[in-house]
This record gives sequence, structure tokens and C-alpha cells, in this order.
Amino acid sequence: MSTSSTETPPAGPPAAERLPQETAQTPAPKRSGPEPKIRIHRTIKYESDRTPGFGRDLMRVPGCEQLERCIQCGTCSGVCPLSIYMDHTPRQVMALTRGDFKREVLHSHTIWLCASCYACTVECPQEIRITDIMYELKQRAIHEGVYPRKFPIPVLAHEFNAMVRQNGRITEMVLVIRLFLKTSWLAALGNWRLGIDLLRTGRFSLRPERIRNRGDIARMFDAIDGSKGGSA
Amino acid sequence: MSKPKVAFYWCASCGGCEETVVDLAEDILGVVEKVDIVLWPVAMDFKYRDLEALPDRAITATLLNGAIRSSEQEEMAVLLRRKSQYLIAYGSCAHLGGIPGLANQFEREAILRFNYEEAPSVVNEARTRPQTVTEEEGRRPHLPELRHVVRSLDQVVAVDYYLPGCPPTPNLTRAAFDALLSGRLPPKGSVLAPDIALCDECPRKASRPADVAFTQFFRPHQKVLDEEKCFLPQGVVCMGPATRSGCGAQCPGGNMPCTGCFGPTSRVRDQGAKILSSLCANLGAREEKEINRVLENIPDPVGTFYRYGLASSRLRRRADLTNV
Amino acid sequence: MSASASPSPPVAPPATWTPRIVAFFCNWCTYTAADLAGVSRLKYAANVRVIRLMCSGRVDPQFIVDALARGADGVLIGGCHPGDCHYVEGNYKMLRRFQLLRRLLQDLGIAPERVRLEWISAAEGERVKAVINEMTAQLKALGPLGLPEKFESWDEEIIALARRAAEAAPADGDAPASAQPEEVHV
Amino acid sequence: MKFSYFPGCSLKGLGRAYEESLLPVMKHLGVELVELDDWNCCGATAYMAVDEAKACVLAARNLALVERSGLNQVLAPCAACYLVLNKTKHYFHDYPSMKQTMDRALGAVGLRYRGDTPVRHPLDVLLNDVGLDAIRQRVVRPLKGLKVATYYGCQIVRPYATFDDPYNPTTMDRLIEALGATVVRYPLKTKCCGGSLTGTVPKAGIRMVYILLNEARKRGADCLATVCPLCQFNLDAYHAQVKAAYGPVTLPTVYFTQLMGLAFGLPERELGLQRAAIRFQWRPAVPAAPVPSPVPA
Amino acid sequence: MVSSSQEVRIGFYVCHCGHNIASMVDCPEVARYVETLPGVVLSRDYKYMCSDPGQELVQQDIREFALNRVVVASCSPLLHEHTFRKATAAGGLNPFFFHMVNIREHDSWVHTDRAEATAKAKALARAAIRRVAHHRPLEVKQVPIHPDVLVVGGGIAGIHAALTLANAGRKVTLVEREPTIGGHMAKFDKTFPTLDCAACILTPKMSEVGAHENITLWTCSDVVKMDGYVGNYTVTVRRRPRYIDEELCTGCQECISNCVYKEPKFVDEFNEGLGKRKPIYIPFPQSTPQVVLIDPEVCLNFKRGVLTDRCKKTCVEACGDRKAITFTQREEIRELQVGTIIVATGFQTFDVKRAPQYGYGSFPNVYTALEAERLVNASGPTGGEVILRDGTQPKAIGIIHCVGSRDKKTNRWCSRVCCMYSMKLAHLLKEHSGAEIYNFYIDIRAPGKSYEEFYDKLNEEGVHFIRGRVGEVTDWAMTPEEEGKLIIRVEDTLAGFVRRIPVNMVVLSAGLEPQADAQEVRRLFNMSCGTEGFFLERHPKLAPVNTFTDGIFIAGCCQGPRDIPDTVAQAGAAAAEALVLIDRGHVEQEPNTAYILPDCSGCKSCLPLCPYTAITFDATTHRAVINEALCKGCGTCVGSCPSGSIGQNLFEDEEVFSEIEGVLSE
Repeated sequence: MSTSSTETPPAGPPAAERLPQETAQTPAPKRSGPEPKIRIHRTIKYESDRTPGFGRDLMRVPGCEQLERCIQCGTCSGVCPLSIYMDHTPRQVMALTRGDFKREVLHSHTIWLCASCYACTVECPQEIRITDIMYELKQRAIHEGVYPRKFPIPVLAHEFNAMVRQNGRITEMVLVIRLFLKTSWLAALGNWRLGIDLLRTGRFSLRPERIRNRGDIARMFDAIDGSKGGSA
Repeated sequence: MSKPKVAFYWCASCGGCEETVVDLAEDILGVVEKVDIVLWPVAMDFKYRDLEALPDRAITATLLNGAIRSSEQEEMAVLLRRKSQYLIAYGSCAHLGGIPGLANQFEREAILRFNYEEAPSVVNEARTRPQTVTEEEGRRPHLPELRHVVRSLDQVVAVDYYLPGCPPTPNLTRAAFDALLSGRLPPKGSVLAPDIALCDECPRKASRPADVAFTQFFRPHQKVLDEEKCFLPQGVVCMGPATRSGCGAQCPGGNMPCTGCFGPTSRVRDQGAKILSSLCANLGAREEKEINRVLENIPDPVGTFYRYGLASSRLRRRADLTNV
Repeated sequence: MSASASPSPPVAPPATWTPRIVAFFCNWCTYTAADLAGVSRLKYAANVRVIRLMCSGRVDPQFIVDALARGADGVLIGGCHPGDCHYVEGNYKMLRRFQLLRRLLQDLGIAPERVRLEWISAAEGERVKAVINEMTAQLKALGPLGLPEKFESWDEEIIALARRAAEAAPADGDAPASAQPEEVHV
Repeated sequence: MKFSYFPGCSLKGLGRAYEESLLPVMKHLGVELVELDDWNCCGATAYMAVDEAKACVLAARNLALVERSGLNQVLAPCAACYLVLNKTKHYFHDYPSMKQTMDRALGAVGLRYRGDTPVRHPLDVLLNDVGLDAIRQRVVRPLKGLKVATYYGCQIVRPYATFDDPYNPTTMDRLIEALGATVVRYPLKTKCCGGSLTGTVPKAGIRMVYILLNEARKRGADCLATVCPLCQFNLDAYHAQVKAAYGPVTLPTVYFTQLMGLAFGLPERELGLQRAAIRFQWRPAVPAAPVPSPVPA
Repeated sequence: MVSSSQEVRIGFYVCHCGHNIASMVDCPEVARYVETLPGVVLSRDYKYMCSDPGQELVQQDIREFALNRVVVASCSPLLHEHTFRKATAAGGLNPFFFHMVNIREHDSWVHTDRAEATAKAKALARAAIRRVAHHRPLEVKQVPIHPDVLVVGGGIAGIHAALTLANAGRKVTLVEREPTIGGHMAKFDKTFPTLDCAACILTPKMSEVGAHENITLWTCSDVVKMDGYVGNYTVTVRRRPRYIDEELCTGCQECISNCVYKEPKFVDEFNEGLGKRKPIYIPFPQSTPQVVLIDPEVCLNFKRGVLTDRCKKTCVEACGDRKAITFTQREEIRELQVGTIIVATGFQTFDVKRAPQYGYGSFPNVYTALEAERLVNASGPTGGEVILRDGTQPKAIGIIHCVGSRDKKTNRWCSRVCCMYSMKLAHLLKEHSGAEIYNFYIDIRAPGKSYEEFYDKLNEEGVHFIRGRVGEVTDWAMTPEEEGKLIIRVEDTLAGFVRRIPVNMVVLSAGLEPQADAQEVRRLFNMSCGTEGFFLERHPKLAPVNTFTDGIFIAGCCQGPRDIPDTVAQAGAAAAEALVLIDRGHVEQEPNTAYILPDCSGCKSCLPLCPYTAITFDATTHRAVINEALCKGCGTCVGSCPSGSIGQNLFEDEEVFSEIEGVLSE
């Protein structure tokens, strides 16, 4: 075994979760000009770094109640297919949330990487509905405007919202195009082959799907605005 | 005039109790010989003012039957109380509230509305209701007011003795007269009947097996009833085990189950709750669904277990949910 | 049925009103569970008054109607789970009574939620807390049952009568009508 | 058998091949689907992230419409719709505050949701209502020799579904075996396909697509069978990106309904097979028996 | 019927219980209030009523103030009723003139508003004051205790309890379901943390049981019924046939070698299915009793349990004159009279198939911990060599802790022994195979004597500890090094990232759970179970081996997961508790029996209600009669008598009504 503690560690990062074709080295950030050898920032947390009540408040939201029971076992991260890319593992997000470290949590890109596959929710030994907590954190990040402006996921969510409010339904291609317009032209260009495929197979449609009683959606939303289900 | 004076009076009742005096048959002659009857509306004409004119406590004993529902009945009860040395609640209605007491399941307003406006047979477009005072050709006749609840006599005035039954049996009446006339009276407040349940004197007692487990209930008309056997193993609700004896088990003798007119023994505070407890505990079923299936055939527990005793039950009458 | 029809309609409960619950707990399971709730320092509404009996089978329906008549807004009966009765089947006997009693009470206009039968084993301290809190919330929503107040309001008729009778015959030695008729009865 | 049918936006867009194959297959089995009148977006995943209450309200409108339609069950083929509709139903019952929100919103448009409509997935209906025997009887072109990796994805088995085991679902396996095909052991059957990440964080999404395709190929599958329009899209449309990052892995991904249609001998052009970027080609070893007429509804 | 003609003079005491009560209930205020109630002669508050001075205070007051009723408001009557009854008696009163009010467990500990808690204490006290006026003097009955003891379960707990009692000169019957005693411990190789050999310390005790003159050992036996009460239990035991006459078998095992099956062919339960045995077998070499048995399911002479003639009966020939093999042996039902019972029925391990993400059953190289125990055991199926099901030897082994423990979807509790036995297995597996060992844990729980030191030792040995609950065990590889291996995916929570670790063998450290038939056993012995299904002790601290049924004690893992030292200690405690009863010679019975009043009408409604048939119908008086000796005091007949003609000592109608009135009259 290569990872035995008595042996010399391998040169690169651990081989685990690395695809054969992936580089063993994390690509170094492009730098211009001389940089200090190490960049440091403060990692210690003071009480003033906390937002007291943040965790408790979140636990009052339907679906998020069980967070208080977290035993930090890491099962969520162990089963999460995206945990390999996260800056904080799901377990850490739980700990940070419960510890009222609002800033760290809402700025973490973990919440935007969650693909809502519910594996963590099903596996959690404490029956914490982690996916629902991730949803709630995303909502709070959007509400507070702390997500990266051009980060595609909140933009997608926003576009989705607007389209549903207006039409009642989603026209996927229109949504995708708007998304690319608002985030990255480059990405759109990079996907030109995909677009051609979709055209070729008759799946590229820009004809907006609409419901008949289009006012319904807006009326329903207006009826509940300002009253989030959970906080009542 | 050294003969003791006796009065009979009649409030909210069917009148059957007054008739029972006649049931004494030839013994009535003995009674009449020894007492003066000063009031007996069913048989003699007598005016309120005559009664009022009597000195207080002039009547040795008044046998008042019927429950108290109206202001007039209240006034008569108070008046008779004042004029009598012994006031005896005579029969189930005066004793417990009786059948009229079943009205306590309903609000007074609902009763009036139904009877004067909503009952299918009523034609009353003007929705006229009886008034306590009306004016007609310069006269102002008064009518009694209907009270909120039906009361037993002892809920209105102090009662010295109770003669239970619907109606009281001649034997008990006779014994009561004997006691009164001889002065060998039990402590005040006594019910003048044995303090032991009806089964004690029921001829069917011996036929009850020791292992009844109800799996089905029948109402008496739903089944051909065995004339010898205890009603309970036949699945017919009999109030006998929860009812005072003293009637000689007349209903079982006539092949009908006891309906509880003698009221509970002195050891019981609520006759209906007690018979319910006993019957239900002896059900065979264990599952909620099965239990309820068996109990379904007691469709009206209030009317069954409190036929005579609702007005004197612990819950006394229907609670008014509209105000709750 | 209009409120004005009653001699004096029950007053709306004050904001601080809390329902009163009389509880009959069996010695072996539910009473022990309530002890466990205590040992575990669980917190629940303070409006429950527990009366210990050996078995839920001892709960005489008279106790229940008596408690309601004396001002309880709800009655809670706690026994062992079916099959677990320390006395084999006392709990089944209570269950059977409970089924009919609840129907009877409903016929008398008393909401079935006011009388509750719960199986709570000696280990279920949490359940004691949950049931009491839940029942308290339900009773709060229902409001007071107020039977004593209701009886009192009816008795106004009789008290007035007794007063009139006393005025009519002030010298009379015999007791006037009682204000508490049910106490007179045997 | 009659169901209210909630297609959802995807089945009218990128996933139209799913609808194109589902409808004839269900009709062929005598299951009548009545498209829900004036349905709206289910409030799916992306929406949940913006505002859970609004997502639930959107779903509740559909459920209320189903109840108004008089049909007592709704069929939701899209995994995301299935999840959201079920989740909404759970929230309606579990959280009084959510119920209030839904009541208020629906009240504003004159609708009411009672909360008792079962939300069903086609797999559930096919296995438990139609039954494998009835399906076997319809097979005229057994898919003998075809090796299929059954891929359920996440949202139909987690966390609200009750018709299959969330760890090792087998409904599709049994269904596909009933069609005559062979199911390969595929331990990734409930792993995530990357969802919308293929579009938003391609590096992460493409990697997941690659793993799924590669593992199926390693286990000898001729195709992946899926139950979700997003899974199908991800596994089908990003072959070029996968190739660029990891080398070529070509494997067609079909809807299970398309395989059913093929086995039932329904015309291939009516099953939407032409809509895939990686075309699925299957020629049976044995010639087809004549197609029996559909079961009368 | 219950009132006493004497004037009622009540003494009331409210206990502060240090701060336990006083911090939430205004005790002086309660005392002041109670003083105003009718019948109360004196009312005091006191710091610790259960202390000696507290009890003496009661005694003094009874004499000085001529009290004839005593009410103490303090903790639960289940805890101290006895104490205060004794104090009342010592003061010269009948102890049943005492009544207790629970204002700690039912009040101060469960409420948060001082005013409300104080009001509640007053209400409960008021109820007791009203109630106690109705109390009457009662007699306590004494019942002799049968000196014999039944021990149910022959694991280490049952063995130790039986030996303790037998060595104290008591007759013990030990009933075991399996063909041998020894339980789970007999399957272990070594015991933590000392690593002494399980067999070396257990088998001498097993043989001692087998040979002890005071112990009757019944294996292949189940208790099917228990009647009676403390001191006088009648127990019915079913003895299943082993088709061997235990008296005649010498344990020579020649029959086994002469069986028509030349090779062992059938699943060997003792080796967790890793080995094979014949139809006639002995579970393991040190089985006690040293008697073989026949499995009728597979013996050729039985076809589906029915005797046939399909075998040459070579075993019978081998047995020869000893004639120990009796194919016609039948199930026997035996009845026992005992005074006390110790239940030591043990545990079962969690079925790891309920955690499918770990692949047990799908991947042959995933093992349960008990299988691993057999694998490293020198007398196990591989002779102690770690050879996997596929015949290879592992180079890397992952041990997953908490499988079926600390998981709300399966078992919520910590199984307490898994951390230690996992480390023990890590040590043994490393010793036997030289493989790299990874322990995946949520938290290491090593709170016993020398346990932490054992953890240190493992760290020194180079065993890897990775803090993280494993997400899954799978066989799909992402890198060449993973090909053909089992891959464990886990977050290394201390490092803060996810890892994939390829291994050749996975050991699942299954948790402990109640036996599958724990509920039936519980009913059989009239015990309670906790929420998790283990038998419930009377008090978690003060009565850990007692149950709510007097005379029935519990020991070992049937009460909850525990290790061997704790089990042995608890078994000793249970034996001591039984001895206390036996040596006292009698028990006192609570006089809460029911009785028929003279006004019974003989309606017979109560007769079917009594589960103990204590009520009979007297044909001469035509009344019901209650046999006081049989009545257990549940009061069901009292609550059901339609004419109110049954009374119950301590729980009279008037007493309960006065309590209701008391709690409600504010």
C-alpha cells in the first residue's frame, strides 16, 4: 500500500479520486510578476466573526430542524459526488452553519455545487435533510447578494424564476441562452457543437411554452410574498 | 282534625306517579282512613290560595312527583316545602330528573325553536312563541317561564326522602306510608329502597354465566328474548347491575331488561358512567375497530345509560359548545 | 344557540388562561415514564395534575366525568402499551370504556379531544412531554370547558328562587334550596 | 387505468423523446393518460434553491388542478417533477406553516389542494399496476442479447419514493429483463449524473458523466437506460466534452420507454430515437412477431 | 366505609431536596398554604426529608402533636414512599396513614415557571391532604420465598450468576436455548484490552457449571410460561430433543467420525457459516454439556423432521452399548418452582445487510466482526489464518465502526463495545496477516480501565485511524491501483477532504441489539423494554439489575450493550440481589388488594375481568368473593363494578375522588 504511514508519501496529491487522465498536479494559478513564496491570511476565528443566531434561525426552517443533531461523522461528504470539488465539505458546512459562521458558509461555493441528488439526506445517520439545508443556504446567499455575480447557478435560478413568473413554464433553450448571455460568452461559444446537435435532433426549440392562465402564477406569488413558508 | 295531612303534587311528569296511589288497591282505604289528603290535583279540586292559606309545616308529608322545569313548578316546590314537614321526591322524575331530564341534552333555545318553529308538524309562520306576560283586553295573564335546565326536586328545594321508580311500586309506597305513620323513619336523605343492585332480587340472576364477553349488542326489539335467561349474555343491555333493587324485578319479569329507573346505589356517583364501565370492560374485542363495531349497537349511550338520571348525572346536562 | 339565551354566558377566557388537565397514570408504565421525564429534565406544560393508580383498568369513567364536572378542561389517561399491561389486560378494559365514553361525551357536547387515552411505556419519557404539550395546545385551541361556571350560571336561577323563598318566609326553619344541589343528593 | 399526466417542461423540450416514447407505450398497455389542463412548471430543483415556498406553491397548483380534474392519481415521468410534487405533498402534511402558505396562494387563484393525490412514476405504475406479466405478453421483439446498464439517477429513488429500494433499486432491472434484455451489474445506478452542473460548472459535471459512461462501458453495456430527461441529456449530449477531457467513451443512453417500445414492436420513428446525439441502434436476432392490437383503454 | 371516626390530624412536610425542588417551587409558601387547609395540624418545609433528621422529625411530630396522618411532598413515591412509610410506622402510626406527593419528578424538574410550579405543588398537596383523611390502617402481608433460582441464558452473564448462586449453596436451574452454554463469548478469540484468550477464561467456568452439584443445566430449552409472583414463581420450560440421551453420552464423539457423511457439509452456526459440520455434531470442542446432538433438518435418518429409514445408522453402531442416540426423543415440557429469576438472554448483532451501502452479501470479502473473530481464532475454520472467501490473503483491511449503531435509520444507540472490539480485531488481523489496517470511526470510545492505553498501543502498531463514517464500499475503480479491490469512500474529517481507499477485505463492526424475541421474553417475565428494546431496569442508577417485577433480575447485554467485565459485575449484582431476597426468607406485599362490600348484588360482572381468577362466585351467599392471596391490586374490577360494591385498599373510590376534587379546587 502506497499510503502506509511508514512510507514516503507520493510526490503529487493523493491518487484517490483522480482520473487516469487528470493531471496529478493542481494547476498553479497564473501569476504575473513576483509573488511572495507563501500567501497567508488569518484563519483563526474570533467570536466577532460569528453571526450569533444564524444557525438557530436556519434550523427553524421546515426541513432544516435536525441540523442540531449533527455528530460530524462525515457521511454526507463520503457519499457526495461533488464533495471532491468543494472548498468546504458538506460536513464542514453543517459545522460552520451550526457554529454561526454565516460569512464562511454563504461565501462557500459548496452550496452552489450541490446537485440535489439527496444522497446525503438519505444516508445521514441523524436524519438531517442536508439537501434542504443547502437549498436554504442558497436562498440566503441570493437574498444577501453574496454570490459571485456571474456565477452561473444563481443566475440560472434567477432566470428560471423570472420565466416561470411570466410564462408559468420553462422553455429550456431560451433559459440556457439567457444563462450563457449573462455569465460567459466563452462558455456559449465552447458549446457550439452541443447546440448543433440539439438542432439536428429537433430538441432546439425557442417557441415559448406558456400556460393559459398566465396571471395565476404572479397572483399566487404576490399572495405569499413577504411570508416565507418556513419562517411563519 | 288530628289526622296527619298528606299532599300529592305533580310537576314535570307524565302523571303516572299520581296514579300509583290508586295502585295501592284496597290499601288505599287504610291510608285514607288514617290521613287527610289536602292536595291531589289528579283527583281533587284544590286552589293555590287554599294551600297558601295553610300554616307552614301544616302538611305532614308531601309526595311530589315530576321534575322541575318551569318557574311555576319551582314556586310550587318552594311552597310545598314550606307547608310540609316531610317533602318526599316521589318517582324517578323528582328523584333523578327522569325522562324529562333527557331534555338536558339540548339547549332551551333549541327546544323552543324546534317545537314552535321547526318541527315538521308545526304551522307557525309568525314564529310565535309562548310569552311569560301578554296583554289581552286589558288583562295581563302570566305564563310560567321555562327554565334553562330540567332539575330533580333536590336541585331546587331540600328533600327529606326519595321514593324511586318510574313509577314507585305499591310496596314501596305502602312501606313509606307505614314508616311515616309509625314514625320509624330512616335518616333524612335516604332513598326508600334497598341499597343493593337489582340483580339481587332478579329471578334471572342464577342464569348469568361467569364468563360473559360481549361480542354483539341487541336492542330488545331486535331479538327474541329468552324469558328465563339473564339479558346480558343475550347481548341486551340491562341496567340491573347498576340500579337499585326494590321493584321486585318487574321489568325482567315482563321479559324486558331493566332501564335503570331506581337510580344508582349510594356508593355510585354516576349511574351511566358505571354501567358503561362494566359493560365495556366485559367486551371481548381488543382492537379499536372491533371494539367500536360491537359498541355500535349501543347507538344512543346517553339515552340508554341516563334514561332517568341525566339531570342528576355528573355532567348534568349538555354543555353549551357555542359559548366555549 | 345564541349566547344571550344563557343566564350569564361564560366569559371569554383571559389571555393567561391555561387549560387544566387531570391525568390518571398507571403505576407501572406511564407514571414511571413521567418520572423518567423528570429525571431527564424534559420540560412540559405545568397544567397537568397526575393521579397515580395501579393500572389504567382502575380508571373508573366516574373519575373522568367527575374531573370534567369539577373544572378539568381535559382528562388524560396513560396506560401500558397493548400487550404490556402489568396486569395482563387492564389497559384493554380501559380502551373499551374509552371508546364508548368518548362517544357519550361527544353526544353531550364535549369535544372528544378533551379526553385522551395514551399508551406510554416506562421508557417513553419523551412521549409524556409530547402528549402533555400536544394536549395542552389542543385544549388551548378548544378553550375552557367551564362546566363549574356553567353549573353556577344555571344555579343563579335557583339562588334567586331561594332568595325569594327566604323573603316570603323569613322565619321558616327549614333549609332553603341549596346553591349546590348536587351535594344534597344522598 | 386512467391517470392525470403531468409532462413537465422537459418533456416538451429537451426530453421530448421521453414523452414521444412514453405515450404510445402506455397506450399500448391500456393505460390512459390525460394531460393535465393548463399545468405549470413543477417548481423543480433550480427553483427550490431560490424560494422553497414558491416552489411548493407552483407544485401545489398542479396538484390542485389534478384534484379538480377528478382524476385521483397523477403520473409524473420526469424525475425532478416527481420529486418536487412528492416533496410538496410531504411539506403540505408535515408543516402547518407550509400548508398555510399553499392555501393562501391557491386561494388567490380560486384553487384548493386537499393533499391526498398520489404522485406516481411510470416505473411504479408499470411494475405495480400494469404488472410484468402484462408487459411480457406485449413483447414481440425480445431484446435478446442486448446488455443494458440501468441507470435510475437520484431523484426518483431519493428521498420520497417508496416504490423501490433507495440503495439498490430494481424496478427498471426487472422491467428490462421482462423485455428480454440482460441487465449488467451497475453499481452507479443511483449516482448523480451531474444535474445542471454540466451547464454551470462543466468541469465537475463532465467528470460525472464520464464516470457513468465509462463504468457502464467497462461492464459491457450496450446502452444506458434512464428514467429522467436531465440524465438522458447529460449522458447523451456531452460526449464531445467528455472526449476532450478524458478521451472517447461512446455509449448511447435511451429512455426505458424507448426500449419498451422497441420490444413491443412499435414503429421506431415514433419512439423519438432519432433525437439522441448518440443514436441507439438495435437489430434483434429473431424477426419480430406480428404486433398485437393495443389493449382497449 | 373508609372514613375513620377519629378526628383527623395531619402533619405536612415539603422537602426542598437541596435545590432540586426549592429552586423551582417556593417550599415555604407551599407549607404556609397547606397549613390553612382543614385537618392540617402542622406544616413544615425541610431541606432533605429523606435524610435521617428528616425522618426523625416526622416521628417526633407524630408523638408531640398527636398526628394521625402524614403527608410528605418530595420526590416520586416509587423512590421514597417506602422510606416515609417506615418513618410513619416508627412514629407509632400505621404506615398507611402516610401519603406522598411527587413535586420533584412531576413538578420542579419538568417546569420552568416558578409561579406555575408552586401552584402545581400546592394543588398536588391539597389533593393529598384531602385524600389522606380517608386513609385507614392496613396490614402488610408476608409471603415466604422459594429458595431456588432460575437463570435464563447461558452466556457469560448467566454462567457467572448461576455459579455465584450455586457457590452460595442455592439450587439453580440454568436454561439455555442453544445446545451449549458459552454464548457470544465462546466465539471470541481474544478479549480486549488484555488480549487474554477468551476460551482460557471462559471454558473453566463452563465446565464448573456442567459439574456443579447445585446447578441443573438444561440446554436446547426455552422458558414458555411464567406464573406466580415474587418468591413463588412457577416456570414452564420446553426442552427440545437433541436426539441424544444426555445421561448416556460420554462425549467421545466417535459417532461424528462414523457418520455416513464422510466430510462436513452443512453450515456451521458456531463458525458463523465460515465452516462446515456434519448432521451429528458438537458445536465446538469445549461445548458444555459435552454431548453431541443431531440436526434433524439434515440428518438422513430424518426427512424434514420425520423419522425415516434412509440411513445405515453408522452413528448408532459407533455408539454401541452406550445407546446414547435416541432418534425417537421427543420434546418435553417441565415445570419448575423457583422464588427468583435472573434473565440473562443476551443480545444479537445487528444484521449488516440492513446497511446495504457496505456491500455485505454482494461482495464476498466483506465480513462481519463475528466472522472475523472466527477467522483469527486458532480453533476457527481456517485455524487462525486470515484467508478470504476467495482464497486470497488480504494486504489491506478496512474496519468500519458503528455499523448499525449511532444511526437513526437502524439503531440509534452507541453499542459501547465496538470501538474496543474493532481495535482488538485490528490488532489480531494485523498480527495474523500483516496487512495494512484502516479503522473508520466516528468517535473512539474507550472509557474503560486500560482501554485508552490499548488505543495508544494500536496507534503505535501503525494501525490507521480515519475519523469519518464510510459513505460506501464499492467495487468500481477509478484508478489502476483500485482495480479488483473494494474501495472505501470516506471523508477524512480530521484532514477535511474525501478519500478513496482500496482494500482487499472489509470488516463491519456490527452493533449490538436486543434479541429478536426480546419482546416475547419481556412479556413472558412481565418486564418492560426501553425504547431501543433492551430490558428496562427499575432505576438506571439505584436499581440497575432489578426490573419492575419483584424477584426478576436482569444481567448482561439483554439490558443494554456492555463488555465482559461489566457483564460479569452485573451478573454478580443480580445474583446478590436474588440472595438478599432468599436469605430474608419472605417478601412483603403491598396491601392494595380489592375486596367485595357486603352490598354486592352478585351480578357476576366482575368475574371475567380478573386475569388472576381471584374473583369467584360464592354459591351460598350469591355474592362475589375475592381471594386476597391471588389479587394483585390492579383495581380493574373496582373501576368496573356497576353498583360500586368493590373496594380497593389504598385506592378507594373516595380517596381518588378526593384527589380529583383536591387538584381542581383552587
